[in-house]
Amino acid sequence: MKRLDLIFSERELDAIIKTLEKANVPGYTVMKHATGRGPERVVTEDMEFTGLGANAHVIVFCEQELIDKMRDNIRDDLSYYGGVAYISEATPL
Amino acid sequence: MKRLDLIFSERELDAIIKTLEKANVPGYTVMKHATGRGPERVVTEDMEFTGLGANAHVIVFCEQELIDKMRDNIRDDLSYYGGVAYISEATPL
Amino acid sequence: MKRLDLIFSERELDAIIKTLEKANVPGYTVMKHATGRGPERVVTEDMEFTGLGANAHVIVFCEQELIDKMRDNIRDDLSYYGGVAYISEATPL
Amino acid sequence: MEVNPILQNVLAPPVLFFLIGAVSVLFKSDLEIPAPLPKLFSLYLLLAIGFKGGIEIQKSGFSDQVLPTLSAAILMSLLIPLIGFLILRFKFDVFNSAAIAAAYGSISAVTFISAESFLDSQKIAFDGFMVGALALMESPAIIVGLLLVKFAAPKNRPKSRKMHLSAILHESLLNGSVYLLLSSLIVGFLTASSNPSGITKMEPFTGQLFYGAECFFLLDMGIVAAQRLPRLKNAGSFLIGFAIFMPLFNAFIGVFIARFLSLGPGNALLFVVLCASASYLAVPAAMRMTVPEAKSSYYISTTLGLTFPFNIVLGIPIYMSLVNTIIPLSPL
Amino acid sequence: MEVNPILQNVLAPPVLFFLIGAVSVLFKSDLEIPAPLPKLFSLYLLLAIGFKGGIEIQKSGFSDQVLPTLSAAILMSLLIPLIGFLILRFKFDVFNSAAIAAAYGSISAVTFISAESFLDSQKIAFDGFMVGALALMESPAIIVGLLLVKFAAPKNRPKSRKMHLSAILHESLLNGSVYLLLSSLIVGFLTASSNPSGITKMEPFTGQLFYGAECFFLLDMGIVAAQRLPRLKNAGSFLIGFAIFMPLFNAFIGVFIARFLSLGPGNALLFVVLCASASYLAVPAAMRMTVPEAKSSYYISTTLGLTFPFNIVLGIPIYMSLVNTIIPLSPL
Amino acid sequence: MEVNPILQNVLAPPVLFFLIGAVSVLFKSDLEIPAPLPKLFSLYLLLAIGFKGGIEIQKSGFSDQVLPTLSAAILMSLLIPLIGFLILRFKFDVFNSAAIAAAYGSISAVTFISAESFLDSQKIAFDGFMVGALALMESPAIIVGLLLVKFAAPKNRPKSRKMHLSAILHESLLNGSVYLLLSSLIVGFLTASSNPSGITKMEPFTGQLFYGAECFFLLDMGIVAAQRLPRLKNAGSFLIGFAIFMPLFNAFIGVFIARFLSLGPGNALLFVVLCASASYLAVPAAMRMTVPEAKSSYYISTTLGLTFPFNIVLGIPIYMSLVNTIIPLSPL
Ligand SMILES: Nc1ncnc2c1ncn2[C@@H]1O[C@H](COP(=O)(O)O)[C@@H](O)[C@H]1O
Ligand SMILES: Nc1ncnc2c1ncn2[C@@H]1O[C@H](COP(=O)(O)O)[C@@H](O)[C@H]1O
Ligand SMILES: Nc1ncnc2c1ncn2[C@@H]1O[C@H](COP(=O)(O)O)[C@@H](O)[C@H]1O
Ligand code: NA
Ligand code: NA
Ligand code: NA
Repeated sequence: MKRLDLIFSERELDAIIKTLEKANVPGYTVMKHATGRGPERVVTEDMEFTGLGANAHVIVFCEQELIDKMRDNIRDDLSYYGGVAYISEATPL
Repeated sequence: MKRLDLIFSERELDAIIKTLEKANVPGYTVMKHATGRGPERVVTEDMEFTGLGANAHVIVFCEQELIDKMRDNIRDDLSYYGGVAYISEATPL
Repeated sequence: MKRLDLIFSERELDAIIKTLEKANVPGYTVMKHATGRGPERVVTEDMEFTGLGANAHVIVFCEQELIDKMRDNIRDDLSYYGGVAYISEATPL
Repeated sequence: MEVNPILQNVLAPPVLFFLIGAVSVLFKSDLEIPAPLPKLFSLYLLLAIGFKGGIEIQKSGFSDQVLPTLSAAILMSLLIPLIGFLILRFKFDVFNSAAIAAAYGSISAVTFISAESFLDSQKIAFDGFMVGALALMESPAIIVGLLLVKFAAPKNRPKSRKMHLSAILHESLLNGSVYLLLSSLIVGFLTASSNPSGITKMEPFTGQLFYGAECFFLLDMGIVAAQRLPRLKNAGSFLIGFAIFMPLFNAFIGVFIARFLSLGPGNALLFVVLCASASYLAVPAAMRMTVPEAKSSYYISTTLGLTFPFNIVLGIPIYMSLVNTIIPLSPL
Repeated sequence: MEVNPILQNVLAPPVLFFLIGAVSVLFKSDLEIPAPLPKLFSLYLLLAIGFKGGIEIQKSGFSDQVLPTLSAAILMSLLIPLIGFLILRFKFDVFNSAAIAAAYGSISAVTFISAESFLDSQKIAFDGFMVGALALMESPAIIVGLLLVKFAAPKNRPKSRKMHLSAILHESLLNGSVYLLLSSLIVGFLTASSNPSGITKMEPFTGQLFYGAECFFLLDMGIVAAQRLPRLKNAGSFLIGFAIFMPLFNAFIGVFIARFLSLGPGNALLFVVLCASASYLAVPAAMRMTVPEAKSSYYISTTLGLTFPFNIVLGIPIYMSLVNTIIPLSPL
Repeated sequence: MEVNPILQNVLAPPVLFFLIGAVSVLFKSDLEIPAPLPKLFSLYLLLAIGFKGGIEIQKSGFSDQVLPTLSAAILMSLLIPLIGFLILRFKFDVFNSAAIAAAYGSISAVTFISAESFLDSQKIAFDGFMVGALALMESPAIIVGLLLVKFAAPKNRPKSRKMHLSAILHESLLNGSVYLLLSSLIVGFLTASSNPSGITKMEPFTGQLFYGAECFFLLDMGIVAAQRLPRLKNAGSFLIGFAIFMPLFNAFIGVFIARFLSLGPGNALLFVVLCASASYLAVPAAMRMTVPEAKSSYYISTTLGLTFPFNIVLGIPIYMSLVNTIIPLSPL
């Protein structure tokens, strides 16, 4: 099993979830209110009241093949608005 | 060292922490307000005001043997209410 | 690529971010409001109103060499106030 | 039934804000009231309802009507889950039937408030002790629901899930929202009886602010309800029908009991609304903990996505017409 | 221009709390208003402004001045982004220029409120329908900004980013803060026309509480603005100059239009403030979604870090002097 | 000492809500006020106390009693930590002793508010300038605590932890809650002196709402205190004894100073309560940053889990009796 970590602006959450659902992932977890900084040195804060909002951190545990299936779509989503995606190994308990 | 990721309904948090404490883990971290969807396609939201609440994401860094010790209890906890548990490798800095 | 997980008191966030920036990490993500317990068995809660506050969970995806560069500074930061740091493998999507 | 009262109901700020919230979802606006702000308003409303109710009960004392009304309220909250369970069993297993039925036996405090606002705007009097009925109707339905599970569940239910009476009582009486309402009621009662100046000092918070906070909360409820509604599709038409039929059915029984109790039109409407409303706070929270076999999307989507909006927008004026029609009839 | 009105403005609670917030950042105090509490106050303020504005518009009806003023308001919110765009293009690409220009064409509701508070403290009358101008000036600038991107963007913009008119309208009219303000205005209007008792019941929430909530929100705005200010350094002196020059320039045009419309000094100040203020809610949110090429730090740091504090602290009394100087001149 | 005032104190809404919160933990109810809502109320209370205090001080001016009282307040906040430190050193190391002692030298604003509410309900007058004493007593104890660490800490303390005077002043004066209280006091003062209409406009927010918000916050404090109480077991009976003995001891010194200053019963009670109360906001936050060697569970569990509830429920009426007994005695 793999673990996929996606971090991107909260406002793109719907698009990413649509991508995940289309690939039929077994599940996913969303943590909102993440803040941070990316390679373009833009600091994202939790300024929800401005409508800008913070980042979302999405974790997906799934098989490699699913990740291969989603790769292009996720890269597309992230290339549009920015964000990062990393894969690591994970074993079910 | 191992890293154990547990994701489950916030309302089960006390039971899980009891399991962790019983196994004498060196520590744990809890992140509340996680939302998500599991294999049964039930979407968990952060509807705290209804008392349903969201998911908790618990991270434990510990030795493999501790995980082996807790495995059955955690599986029990999660089988009752649902949730996921994954193990990965981690090295202390 | 590596993934570095740092968990420590929110009040030390500025110091840790300074350390990260000095090492020129490509980016980082901060999740606040984490709670937990460490080896000294002190339970950290989200008692923001007391000014004590909760923990922050910082994730950094970066190269091993950067981690080597930051190691001493991060250990210093964490030895002062407590907290944990773990490294694991991660592959960009 | 005239259309006027429905329009009048819809044109009051609380209902308008509810509709605004619902429409924002329809139009895909990104209007959002992020957690835990809705919790602030729900805690506030429970505290304020309880506090003001306690004062009213202390003031009015236990008149002739109080005891029979409260008894009838408890009776209804025991009866409705049983009826609901029988109906739901045609389609659902024991777990889902019990959980949904319990929700309909219990009450929605915000629906109750909305009915009070409606009566206010119609200048129809009602008594403060009806808040006592509200408080007393929350828990019994949970107990019935859990007992139904305890006795009707398949024998192979895992041992860990066998419920003890103590757990049932705990879930029904110490659930956060039940506890806050009940204990605020006691605080109100004690304040009124031994510290009347405390009432004046609380008034701006629990009294004057109430209507606005209700509007704000209903704005969020509109968003939440409209997000929930589409999920009902998966639940099937039986459950959709149930979510409309059951409140009407309960209202119908309720109005005859109200007549039997000789309640005035204001109290009668509140009694009917208590019967017709369904819980989306206490019951779901309790069921999530004790009956994980039941699908939370069923009991939440019906109560929050359909029954609640129905009651708020159409139900209350319909029940008022019902009350105005049935109550004045020659005595039973 | 006397210094008195500036000092008077600065010594009012809202501005003092704003300064307290800013100074706390300067002194590295750990004073913080954690998310989502600022959102609570921003939602509340929009709801209350809209609601009260709707009531006022219903009460005052559509007098002679209303239509010309509202038309002029819309005109300004179409014109300012175009002017701003031309200026900004000297230094920035199409994306950044359009996004920043749109922010200056739109408005800041809190600046508007502060101007109302200033008028109150100076006992200068103004009309409720000016809230209509506020509501109407939010969206057009977004539309202009997005059209500028649509037509002026380099031809090699990726296909996925080609904007459709429907998306443009969606972002400009259904953005959370625009939607809440507009719909609360409608609720206020409907309440005033068909349910006047609702006004009295809302008054403690939307009326009495307003000033204090404004102070609390400005405390946070002070913190946020002061955190943003240093980032302007990276933006360069051109943008810093723009963030001060543009509101003054817009105010100058605005005051002549106000004179042409024969607005009284109160309405004139509000009109000028609408022209001079820049959006840090609706526009950034819309631009973040539709023009990701623009640096959010540019349009947020200028509006929030510089233009907003400038308007709150110095701008409003300066514009008042401008109004007092220009308006009474012999007719154009 | 009669039992009446204790009962009367307990039967006031703020104390009742505190008890409700505590009992909910005892009964394992899942009632919860999720973060950051408690922060909203604590920020609000500090802002409102400060603002109203500033107005009162401006109104009353600096009468004969003001300066001696404020000086005595500062003196006590310097003295108490020293006494506390000496006592605590019997059992604890320098770090823990200094941190706990500093907490008892500083004050708890909510205890102060509760004493004011108690005086109100007893119709005993007190002066607005006592808020000045509250504000002035927050910081000195932090300074004393940190100086104790600086000079008494083992010589092998790592270099990085050597404290500079500037850091000590920063932590004591710019801590979020200290800063907000002090600066709101200044805002209140300035508003009263140069913009009196601002007072009226703030009144619904900072005045009318206050009592209810206090109740809501105390509900949460009850929950938090009751969650903390069991952890005291690990701290040992010495610390448990200290958490009750120290406020009584401080109250005793305080009442004699109040008598020496010829304070009226209202001001005397407030003075005594300031001496007897312990900080769970500013001091813990400062100690956490600067003395990480001290166990936060010690200084938080004692102040929040024991001393705070003791003062709120029993302490205030006990101190009132003390004041009523000692103050009227023949002059010293
Ligand atoms: N190297 C990284 N490690 C951890 N988080 C990152 C990294 N790079 C970017 N992020 C996160 O992704 C968000 C969006 O990144 P970007 O679009 O590059 O600004 C940032 O705000 C961070 O929260
Ligand atoms: N494959 C997965 N990857 C990430 N999170 C998951 C996954 N499956 C379940 N979860 C999380 O676990 C929670 C409970 O899952 P369940 O009990 O299966 O509904 C979900 O709401 C998700 O937050
Ligand atoms: N073994 C662990 N696994 C996960 N989180 C930990 C672990 N140890 C410590 N932590 C986290 O680090 C925080 C600070 O730890 P400490 O300074 O040891 O009290 C704790 O509150 C936990 O959130
Ligand atoms: Na019911
Ligand atoms: Na403008
Ligand atoms: Na003290």
